[in-house]
Amino acid sequence: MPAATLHVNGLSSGYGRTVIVEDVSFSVPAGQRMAIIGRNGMGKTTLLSTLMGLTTHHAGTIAVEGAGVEKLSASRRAYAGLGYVPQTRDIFRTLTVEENLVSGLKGRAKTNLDEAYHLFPRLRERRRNLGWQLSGGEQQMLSTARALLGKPSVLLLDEPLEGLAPVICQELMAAFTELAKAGTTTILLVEQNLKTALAFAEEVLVMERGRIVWSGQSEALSSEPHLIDKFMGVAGVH
Amino acid sequence: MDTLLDIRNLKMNFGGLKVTDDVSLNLAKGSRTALIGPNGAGKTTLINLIAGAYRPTSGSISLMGQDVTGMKDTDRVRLGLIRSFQITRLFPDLTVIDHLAMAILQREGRSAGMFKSYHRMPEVLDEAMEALARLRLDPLANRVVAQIAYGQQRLLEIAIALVLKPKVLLLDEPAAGIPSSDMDRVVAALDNLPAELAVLLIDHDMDLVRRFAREVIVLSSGAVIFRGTPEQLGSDPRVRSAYLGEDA
Amino acid sequence: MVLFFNILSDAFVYGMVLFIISVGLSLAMGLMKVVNLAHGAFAMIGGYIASYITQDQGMSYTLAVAAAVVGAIIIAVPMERLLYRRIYGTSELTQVLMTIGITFVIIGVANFIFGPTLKTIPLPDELRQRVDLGFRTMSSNRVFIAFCGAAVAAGLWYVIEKTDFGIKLRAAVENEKIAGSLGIKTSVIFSVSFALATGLAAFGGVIGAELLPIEPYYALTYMVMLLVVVCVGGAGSIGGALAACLILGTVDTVARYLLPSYGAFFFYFAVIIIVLMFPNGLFGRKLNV
Amino acid sequence: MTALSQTRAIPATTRHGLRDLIGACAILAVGVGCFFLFPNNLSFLTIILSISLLVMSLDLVTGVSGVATLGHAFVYGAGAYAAGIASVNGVSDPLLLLLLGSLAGLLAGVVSGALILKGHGLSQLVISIALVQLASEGVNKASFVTGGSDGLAGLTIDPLFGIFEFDLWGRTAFWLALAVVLVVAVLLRILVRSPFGMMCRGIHQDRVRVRAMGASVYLTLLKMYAISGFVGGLGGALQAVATQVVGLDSVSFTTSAEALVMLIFGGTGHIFGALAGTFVFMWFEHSVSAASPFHWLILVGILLILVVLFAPKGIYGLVGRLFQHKEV
Amino acid sequence: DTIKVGVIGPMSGPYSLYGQNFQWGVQAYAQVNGKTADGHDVEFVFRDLPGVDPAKARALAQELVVRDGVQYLAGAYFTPNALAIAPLLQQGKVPFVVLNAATSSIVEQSPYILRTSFTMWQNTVPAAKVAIENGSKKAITIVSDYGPGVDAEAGFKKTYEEGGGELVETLRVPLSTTDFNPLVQRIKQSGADTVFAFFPAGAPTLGFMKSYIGNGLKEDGIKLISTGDLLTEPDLPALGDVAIGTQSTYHYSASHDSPENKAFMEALKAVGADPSKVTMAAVAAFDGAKLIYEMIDATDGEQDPQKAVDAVKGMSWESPRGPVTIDPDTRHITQNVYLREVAKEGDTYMNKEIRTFEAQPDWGLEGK
Ligand SMILES: Nc1ncnc2c1ncn2[C@@H]1O[C@H](COP(=O)(O)OP(=O)(O)OP(=O)(O)O)[C@@H](O)[C@H]1O
Ligand SMILES: Nc1ncnc2c1ncn2[C@@H]1O[C@H](COP(=O)(O)OP(=O)(O)OP(=O)(O)O)[C@@H](O)[C@H]1O
Ligand SMILES: [Mg+2]
Ligand SMILES: [Mg+2]
Repeated sequence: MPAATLHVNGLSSGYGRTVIVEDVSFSVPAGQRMAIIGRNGMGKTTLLSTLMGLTTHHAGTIAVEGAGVEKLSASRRAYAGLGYVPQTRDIFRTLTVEENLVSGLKGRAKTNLDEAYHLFPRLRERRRNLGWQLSGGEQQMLSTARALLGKPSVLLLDEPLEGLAPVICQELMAAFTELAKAGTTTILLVEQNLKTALAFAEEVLVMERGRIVWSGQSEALSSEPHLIDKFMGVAGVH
Repeated sequence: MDTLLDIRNLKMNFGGLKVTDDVSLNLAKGSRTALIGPNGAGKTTLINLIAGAYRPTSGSISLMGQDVTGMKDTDRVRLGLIRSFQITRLFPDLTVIDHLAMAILQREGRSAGMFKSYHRMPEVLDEAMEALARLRLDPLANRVVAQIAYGQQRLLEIAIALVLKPKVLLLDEPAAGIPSSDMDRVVAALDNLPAELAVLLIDHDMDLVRRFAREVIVLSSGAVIFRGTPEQLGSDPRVRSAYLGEDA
Repeated sequence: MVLFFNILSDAFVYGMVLFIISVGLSLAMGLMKVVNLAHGAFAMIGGYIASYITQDQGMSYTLAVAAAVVGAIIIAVPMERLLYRRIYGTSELTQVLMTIGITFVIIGVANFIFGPTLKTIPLPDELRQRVDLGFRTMSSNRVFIAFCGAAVAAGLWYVIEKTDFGIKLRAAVENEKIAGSLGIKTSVIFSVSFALATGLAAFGGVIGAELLPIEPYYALTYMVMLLVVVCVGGAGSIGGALAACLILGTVDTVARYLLPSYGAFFFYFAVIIIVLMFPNGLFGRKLNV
Repeated sequence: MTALSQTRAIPATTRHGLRDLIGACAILAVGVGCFFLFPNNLSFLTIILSISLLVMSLDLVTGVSGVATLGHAFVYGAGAYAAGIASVNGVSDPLLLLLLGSLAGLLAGVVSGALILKGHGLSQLVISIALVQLASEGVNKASFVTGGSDGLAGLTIDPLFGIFEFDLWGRTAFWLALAVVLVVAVLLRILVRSPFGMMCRGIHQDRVRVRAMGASVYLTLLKMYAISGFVGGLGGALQAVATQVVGLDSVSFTTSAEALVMLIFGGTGHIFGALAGTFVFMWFEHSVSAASPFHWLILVGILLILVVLFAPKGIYGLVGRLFQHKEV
Repeated sequence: DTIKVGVIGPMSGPYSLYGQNFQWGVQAYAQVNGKTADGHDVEFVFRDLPGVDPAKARALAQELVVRDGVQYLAGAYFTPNALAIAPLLQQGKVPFVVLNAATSSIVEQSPYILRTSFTMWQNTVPAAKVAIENGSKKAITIVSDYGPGVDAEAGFKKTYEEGGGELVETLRVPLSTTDFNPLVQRIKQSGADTVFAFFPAGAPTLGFMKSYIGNGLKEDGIKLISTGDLLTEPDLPALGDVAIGTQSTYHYSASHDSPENKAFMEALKAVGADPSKVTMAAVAAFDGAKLIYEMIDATDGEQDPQKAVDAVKGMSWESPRGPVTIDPDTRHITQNVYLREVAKEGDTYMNKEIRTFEAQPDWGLEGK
């Protein structure tokens, strides 16, 4: 499946009756890289997991390549092309590394596991270990690798760099950029490190209290320190 | 006694994997040391060994001159050896302030009290609120932890460690998941630590490491491959290739 | 010596019966993370169906076994959809409450339909022969039971450990949402595994009816036994369940031979000692740090 | 800073205090109400009250501290038999018997806790089952002191304070039981909120975190087990005093399992839930089994299923939810 | 006026068959003799007590006496429940007719207790006599490890040893036992020529019979003698042909050949009883109801327990089980005990009476 477009319109969602994400609309063209930034607790994670179908959907539409998915179950959305790397990693703790990877294959042959091992050689070394035995960074790699094995056409990444060594971060961001440029996936990235986020993304959404308060080109944001100051509460990017 | 924590020739393996390979290090009073290294290098394991969650296969650990190699983890905590967790470990159904009150009461040896709730102990409440305020978590004081965002949980994890009044503090990636915008809270909290405290900090955020540490130790495949000041770090080729990458 | 083998072979068969009935529960508890106290009730349903088919309808034993398994599954699947689905991933305590409730209802209904007396399932002639084992003769039924136990163990081990189905099941149980986000159809997986566990229970209920007779309170009478065996073996581990059944079956049998009136003491002492030595079960899946 | 903590914390305290007060009043009101509405069911009500002590005691270890147990009748039986045996051997003061029973329960709590806490998760469950089975076999065997399977019947109990007789109408037993339950419930509420109780709740949720704060999980829980044993033993002794019989069923797996069912039914971790669960469940069982002696089991089963479907946090959770709606 | 009678028995649970039998027996009596005794309406109030639960037994009895105002109590399937009720009778001024609980000592607990069922001793002593007469020299007993089992063991031991036999071993097994193979192995090893067995009706009896047959004890010449509890009529179909020829001693068989029993069976059918599920509990309830009617008659509906009990002491009549008498000293029923053999007639299995031990008292109290 090649990269797909993502259209979100009037989306509201939350946990049970509590509404967290309110009236969010945006769209990402196929193969685009978009970053979502915002302070702690502003609803970034909630937005991504709503797209994946893991929270309570209150209103609005989500369309992948034009097809509405907001009524579908998470597994149907996965087959519609969405892939998700959760912030808390959520690898299967009681499964081995290899079993974790197999669980993400979406029916593809097991020979494809090599893709994952190629990206993260560390995982190959640890493939017989149980999930809970992995180091923090290894768990993060596993979570990303597992999502990539499903060949998503829209990839939702929630702070995929947390806990990774700088050298791996660079490699991984390069790999993501590559995937998008090759037209394989559209990427939506939540990232805490502004520098990284702005360097990676073409477009940026800023979230505050569940709403999108700014959106535009990432250059526009980098070149306007007062905007960053306003939304993120720090002066400038160095 | 200037050396608070002294580790000699520590070794440990999981099955065939050497996770800790003859590591020696010491932390003196007031030291600010960063422990960095590639993923899976054995940093968290080292903290687990120091804190007493795992037993080393050989080597010794002493705390303030006392050999603690075989000592129970809880006793080490009582001696003032406190750690935080890389992957947060909190009580999902308790409130934010409950966590701090519990830590304070435990520190003071009052956690066995069976009658008076901490809500009726103004000194405990004040200290807890103050600790929260330092990390700007005070608006969340009465929220249940399961309902606060992940980044906020990370801050709480730090707050608990601080309130236990450590003498030696082991922080495992305290700043992961905290946005650049909020990093100042963490940095401020770390800056405000009592000067005589010895801190060992693991983090992959090199900005934080450079701002915080006076000494850096790099671990790779369980062994120490570098020890020096943050300034020397970028010029070491091994560290560059194993950890930092080229544009660091 | 002959006596020794006599007792050992009795113990072995007894262990195998326990195994066939309890392995489904081990699956449910270890893999699906459901403390299904109603497991014995499904074994009982199987027994009643088989008894009805053979006693009241006069049909063959083979047919009865098949009908019992299919019948139990037909009853179980809607229950899974309507009731069990609501308790996946909730606390064990909630599961205990729900499954005890289900057990009560099944017992009440069975009592209502079949009355409170014992039911038997007449064996076909082939299973009533005596087989010469060299040191003793044994009824062919018992040999058959031992054989079934071995077959079930091997088949299940393959499905759970070697197929993708097993991986998906374990993934779905550990984190249903995330498994869903990876494209795993959790609801199908759950239904199939639940049907499998129930089918095994029914199968065990029928072929073990000689040792654990079918009566309405079957489900409660053997609940403790089933729980104990599963936990001692380590929930979710087929090897563990097999080992636990054989060990505890032997302890129970030998103790009952040597010191009949203190039999239960030995059994439960053995249980406590084994559990203290292997807190995760004999071959339990190690779950957490 | 002081002002800040006070504005936030004081409502919480008063809220708890208020809940305790409401709870205590509710217990008293229900108790007194039952006395006048069902003056002829007093002996049944007394059994409910004594079982509710068992269920509250179970709540301490299971609901609050997260120790799975299906053998808690061990402490209940210890209390009942201690009181029963003492009474057969000439002790006939009711309050003394209650004290003896409680102490026996405490001892049983420490013994079973010491073993059960060695396991975790399912293995705890199994140890607890094995223990209660062993105890029950033991009591059966020791028939020279325990009466074996026939139990101890016809215990003689002196009048309470030398004035109030334990008569056929069971008024004395009822008031005694109500008073005991009231006091215990309030004390346990306080206990659960105390630093010690909070530590136990913490252990329930993440014991690694608790250890990292420097607290010993085993010792803390053992202490809780002792308290729980005391309360459970008190329940057993109360039943012995009130009914003047002690039977093997008081140390059975069945009683343990029923207690657990009633606890979950009521809602775990809040003490009042345990009380409400015992009361509603036993009352329901009693009424339907009188109305339909042959098929009540089905109705009870359906009730349990409905609770899980519509009130997954038990009766107490359901009531709590209703209150919250009003507050909003 | 209406005189209420409280009946406590296992209406639900594993023993519900017997609670049902209580109900059938009582209703059959009312069917035959009308719903009034001496002009007083008699109303039976049933209460469910599924298992051994003395505290609840007491609470139920208390509630029946205090709230429902019953003048008579009846029932009690299990001994501990009966023992728990006994202390209430004096204060409540109610006679209590035990319809099953079979431990001898129950009647000693209160002067207001009468019993129309049986005791373990009563049925076991004839079994031991049969064994001796059949030429048994060495015997072994196997019983469930609870009150009645212990009684049965004692009764057999005493009579068998007095008769010159040698009791080589006594086995007591937990009530929960269902797999009897190791025990049967042990019986085989013991060198006994006869085994006496007692278990409460249900899973253990079936398990024991299967193992007894399956391990070839019968072929090895080890004879089985038991009380009728092992071979209650409702369980016979489950045992099937293997049980044919097995002997037991008991005070009642549904197939007892007498006009009284025929009438009794008819009355049972009329109240909707299933004839294949009739047991000794039904006849005990039938006779118990008779005693209660007599007592109401004697007291003219007044609550005078002493007068009521005195009125039926020594009473004799022809019960469906045969001639019976209420022993004036023990207030227990003296009755015939029959040696029976399992037989099949047409499709139905039955216990065929082949010998009668007449007017057996409760040997348990007799021996004291
Ligand atoms: N399970 C939950 N139930 C109720 N509220 C929740 C739950 N999880 C999160 N919240 C609330 O939803 C809001 C948004 O949380 P979310 O996790 O989406 O934030 P975020 O922007 O991803 O933050 P972070 O940067 O810390 O990851 C927060 O205020 C949080 O308290
Ligand atoms: N209990 C265990 N059993 C087996 N292997 C383990 C266990 N715990 C850790 N490991 C392995 O030991 C190695 C070191 O792990 P550790 O958690 O110490 O790494 P780390 O340096 O903290 O890495 P990260 O930066 O990713 O957190 C990893 O490869 C991990 O998979
Ligand atoms: Mg987030
Ligand atoms: Mg780490």
